[in-house]
Amino acid sequence: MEGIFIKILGAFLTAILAFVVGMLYGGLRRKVIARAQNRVGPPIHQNFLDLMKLQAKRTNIAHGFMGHMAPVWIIIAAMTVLMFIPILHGNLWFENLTMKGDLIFLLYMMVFGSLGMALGAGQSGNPNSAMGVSRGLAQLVGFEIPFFLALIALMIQFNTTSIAVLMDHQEATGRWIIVDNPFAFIAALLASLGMFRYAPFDIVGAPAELASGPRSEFGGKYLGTMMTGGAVFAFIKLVMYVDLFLGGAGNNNLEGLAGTALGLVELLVKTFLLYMIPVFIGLVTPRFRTEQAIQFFWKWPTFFGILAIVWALYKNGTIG
Amino acid sequence: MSEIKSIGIPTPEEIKQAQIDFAPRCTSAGRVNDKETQGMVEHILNFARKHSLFVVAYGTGCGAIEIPATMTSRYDAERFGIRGAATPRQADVMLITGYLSTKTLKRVIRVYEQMQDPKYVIAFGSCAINGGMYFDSYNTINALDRYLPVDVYISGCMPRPESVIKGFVKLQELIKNGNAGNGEAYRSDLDWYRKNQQKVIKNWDFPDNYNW
Amino acid sequence: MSKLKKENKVLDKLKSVFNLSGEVKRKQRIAVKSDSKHVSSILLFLKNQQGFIHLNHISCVDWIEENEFELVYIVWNPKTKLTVLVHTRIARENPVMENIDTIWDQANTYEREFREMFGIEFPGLVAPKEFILEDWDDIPPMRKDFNSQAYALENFATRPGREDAQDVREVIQKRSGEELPDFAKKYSRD
Amino acid sequence: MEIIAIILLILLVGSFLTYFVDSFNKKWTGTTAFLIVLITAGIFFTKIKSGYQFNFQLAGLDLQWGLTDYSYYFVYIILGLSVLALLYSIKYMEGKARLGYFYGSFILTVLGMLGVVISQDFVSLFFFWEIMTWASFLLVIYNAYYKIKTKGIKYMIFSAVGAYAMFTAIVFIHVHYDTLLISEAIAKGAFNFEQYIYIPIFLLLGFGIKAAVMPFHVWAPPAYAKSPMSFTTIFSGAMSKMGVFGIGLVFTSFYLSSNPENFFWVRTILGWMGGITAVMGTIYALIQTDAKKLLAYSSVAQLGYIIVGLSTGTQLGVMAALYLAVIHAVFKGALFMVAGAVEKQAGTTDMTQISGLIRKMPYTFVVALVSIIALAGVPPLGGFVGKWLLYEALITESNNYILVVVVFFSSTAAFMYSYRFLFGLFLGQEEKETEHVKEAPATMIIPMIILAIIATVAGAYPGLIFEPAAKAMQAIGFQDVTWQMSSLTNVWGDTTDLFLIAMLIFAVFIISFVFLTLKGLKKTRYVGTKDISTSGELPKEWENLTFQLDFFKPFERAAAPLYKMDMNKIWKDLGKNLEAFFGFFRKIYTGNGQTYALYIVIFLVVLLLFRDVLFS
Repeated sequence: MEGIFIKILGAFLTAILAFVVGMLYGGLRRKVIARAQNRVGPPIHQNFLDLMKLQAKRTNIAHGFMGHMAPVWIIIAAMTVLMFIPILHGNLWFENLTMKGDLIFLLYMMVFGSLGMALGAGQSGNPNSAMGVSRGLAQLVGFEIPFFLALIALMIQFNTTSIAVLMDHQEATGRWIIVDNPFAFIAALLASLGMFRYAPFDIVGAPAELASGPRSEFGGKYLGTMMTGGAVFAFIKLVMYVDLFLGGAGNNNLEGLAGTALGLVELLVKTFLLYMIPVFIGLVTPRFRTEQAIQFFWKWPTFFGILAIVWALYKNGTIG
Repeated sequence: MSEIKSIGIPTPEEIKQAQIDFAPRCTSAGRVNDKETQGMVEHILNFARKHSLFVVAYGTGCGAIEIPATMTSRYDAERFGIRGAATPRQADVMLITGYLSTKTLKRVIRVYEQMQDPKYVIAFGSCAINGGMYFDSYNTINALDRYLPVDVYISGCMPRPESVIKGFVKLQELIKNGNAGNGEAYRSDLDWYRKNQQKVIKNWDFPDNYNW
Repeated sequence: MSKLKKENKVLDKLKSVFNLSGEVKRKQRIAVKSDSKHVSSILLFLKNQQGFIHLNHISCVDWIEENEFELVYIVWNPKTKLTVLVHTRIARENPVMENIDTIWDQANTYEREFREMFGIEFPGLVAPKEFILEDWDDIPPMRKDFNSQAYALENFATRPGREDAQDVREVIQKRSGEELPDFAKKYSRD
Repeated sequence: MEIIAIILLILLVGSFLTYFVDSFNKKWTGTTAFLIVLITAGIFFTKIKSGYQFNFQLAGLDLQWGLTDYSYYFVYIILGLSVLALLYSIKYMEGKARLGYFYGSFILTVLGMLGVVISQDFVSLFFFWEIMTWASFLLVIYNAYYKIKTKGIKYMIFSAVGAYAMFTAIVFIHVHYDTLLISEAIAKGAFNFEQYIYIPIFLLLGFGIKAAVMPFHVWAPPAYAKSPMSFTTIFSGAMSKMGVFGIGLVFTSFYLSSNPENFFWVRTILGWMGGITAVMGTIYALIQTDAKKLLAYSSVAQLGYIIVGLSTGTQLGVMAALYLAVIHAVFKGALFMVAGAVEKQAGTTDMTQISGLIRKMPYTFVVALVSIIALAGVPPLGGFVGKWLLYEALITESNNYILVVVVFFSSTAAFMYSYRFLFGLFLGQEEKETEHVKEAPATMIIPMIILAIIATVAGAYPGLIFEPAAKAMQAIGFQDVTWQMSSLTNVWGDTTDLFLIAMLIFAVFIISFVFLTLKGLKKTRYVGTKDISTSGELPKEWENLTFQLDFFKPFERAAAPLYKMDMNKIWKDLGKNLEAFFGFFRKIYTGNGQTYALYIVIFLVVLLLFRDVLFS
């Protein structure tokens, strides 16, 4: 009974943490971009204000049932994936359902939200939305390939498909996977650029040409809920990468609250540094067309992905 | 050939009639959160609204060129939480950046009605205030607030980015006091607005039910 | 006049074929005046025989005193760099002019504009009725007998505070002390 | 009389009975057919258990009919789907011509499929296989009754080639092993690739053509799209599984040996053929504008997954194949029914013609949504389980890392056509042309909903399908097949708890849905699809706001090299070349007696010259 209580409370804590950190990172990104452009920029908590304002809109519009449901899919996907990703390694509160789902499941669950939102956007009847969805899905096929290659490389190198076991391995050996298989990290990192949909891969919701694409008919509470889901998703992706390649967080010997706090700080530092990579790349790059984006993903990231598999097989002793 | 009408300086009667026509339509009585009545929650929400203004810039006239300057590095409107929105559904503030031809007015009305409450309108320049140099043009409306409730006017021809930001700050002040956002007033006074709009837009083909 | 040899040659050629008056305005510029009936023939002749393959512009002027519209077709020969202006006048009442968008496609745009702004009909012009204006139900606004200010005052109520809005002509007159010309007086507010 | 013979007799008599009922009263044809198959299914599932056998002699041949767990597994698909499809047909086929012809052939097809799975000897297998093929051919040309030459020709040619291949194999088995019983042939190692390699190759060819494996898939998309939708449900859902059934049988001796080195090259080639089938089917599905064609190409792709699963030969892989066989029958059956319902109600399934049916056909849309999520393999519905098993089999057990990427590419690209199907028919602008459309009748909705419920339940409790599948696997040579009710485990011990996932998704769904609905409930308005932000412009009646044509043009441009390979063209070229080739041989027969005399002389000379080589 107590275990269930801790689980539920832990789930809430995780959700709140993901929400707050995700929103703050979003604000931070805006701030960083502003500073890079020699501006003052909005305050870091700007995204909270935006969200509050959107939720406080007095009237709302929905184009039917799927339109109404669109943010629900995103929240479902975000919360489900969050529950299956280890936030802190071996921490009672932030463990959630880590051992109950593996990487293949996470891979599929992560597209759940996009697909649901695509359906909602489709019902609005706005041609811009449909166009954005068409581009988004095409781009998805682009970046999923190198990402999947990187994941396979990890799976066959460490003989597991579970993200928690990968973390255990990193703690046991004291070596991050980025050292063990650097090519997988490169492939996954390049894929993550597409996943974050920042420039140069932001054609899906390009405001100037598609009127923000799939989101163009959503306002008020719908847009606000989508923003929440998006923020949680940003956090999820970062934590996933940290868990997979950067050793995860919370591998300290401290007991109790101090250990958790130290782990969280470690997590924040790692995710922040990782987050800055797509942000800075987005800062200095223009925009790819969809086919260019796909072809990019099928070129270098896929090459690195295959290299990662070869490396994994070599390390594994299967070849060489 | 139609008769050439003689027109001169308006008579005092005409001015009186015009003053009746231009009586402020959107008073604080129509608003939902006045400063006196607003509670704690509404106060906090107003704080959020004030600092998060998503702008749909309806780039009419010459003011459209001031918007990029306002938004980008030099004047950086984003530090006030002002940010461009791609569609009216996501937007809070509509900017009318200059003269409005009757053809554009129709679209502007539609955009305004597609925005979600609370929604604000900022009008730029003398053209939007009283017609400006287009006061005698056959296709440019003279006073925007006969057709849409306007929250803030920014005078000038055109207002420079500093003035634009001043206008935004004024709007923030109004929002904080609960004096901005006339969507409800527009709805309650719809007959009067519709009458004026239909006088200008001859071929009225909007849907019967009010879409907002 | 040896300098304007090219120009005169074209003008002579035109005069020999058509019944028109014209002159060489200056270097590379020839102006001819013709009856409205012959304009399309002249243009076709210029295009096919003389190499004036480009239609620069068509303009329309409302000569209200003479109760006529003047249309000017400006065509250009890219080889000889000559420009020919074909002037023609049509009656102001029920103005009809021949459609030339079969000769140059871009004439279509100008003709739509004239139809809308001056009320000149071009039989056989295939284009949507509305071009720049929307739902216009008054007399065409570019005609000089259309009083824009009166229309504006009637349709778009003037905000109080614009009482000082003055006629530019009167202000100029007052400042300079010059007498207004007759044609301007006709449209003066008094 | 044996019960199995009675069942087949009921179907045979029922087939003719339906045909005659149609001549008396057209209204009762569909119902009669439905009742006949329902009764058959009832008798079958109550009276016949797995392990049943019936031996008899006919014309001096030892024939054996019976059911192993493996064939029983396929009976579930055949009879279950047939009953639902016939219930659906009653209203779907209403008002169409030649109903007796349709239902008669339909029941005959069911008879053929049932016969194929109960046959335990090659003679009856071939016999029933032909009944199934020809009866289904009659249905393929149903819509093109007067244009048989052009429409059904591809299906006929490929089926004939498959049948010849199979017949050759059967003859060789009889020659080399002196048996006609399948179990004996397996026991004697007739399907082994070591000895007489052409026997299994010919058999695989025969079965592979029915399963629409890569180079032989060209018949499938037009045949699926052209036949009436209620039959395509069976055609794609059950009949293509007969090919899978056969391939499983051929591989049985490999499964029995449980040595991964066995048949390595054959399996690799077959696996790659399956993988390429999946990719080609998928990328051609996503450029279709007709929903039926889209589903047809998608069927080809899905069968590719099943072939990949079978060819791995590992426990998870074969489990994936068997699971996918059922779940594909379920969701693709439902989707073809959806397409049929749309075709019946709106008159067409061309996605450039219709859109925005969601408000008019809500139940159909829900079924389509559930089935599409299952097809895309997104949790928590049944399709995900199949995908999971397949990937884990390829990664953890068969170590085929490149093939898994190919399969993954195909299944990611499947998101695109899944979305396209839903968007094209149900979402998007509500145009005036579709205003008259109404929801389909209840007897069409009910079978769809049943299938959708199966797809949903299979997501949380895949064990319901694993149980018979595990038994079936044991029947074809696997030992100790493990499975759990609602969780998946691979050989490395990593689990995915599906029940937990389903519950979590359900809980989050309820919470967020209630929050989103209740918040500002009164101030939330539902508007039509014309009320969209089009830069302030009021959309006119005649304005086209539907984005349907060239939907995935960017992807097409990016993947242009893939589209250059067109199997249809290759076959056509082959046909032309063959014609030219045989044309050359025809020239030998000049009709001149002297030429023939010369030939004889040349022949004799050759014999003389090479006699040492030839007769030594």
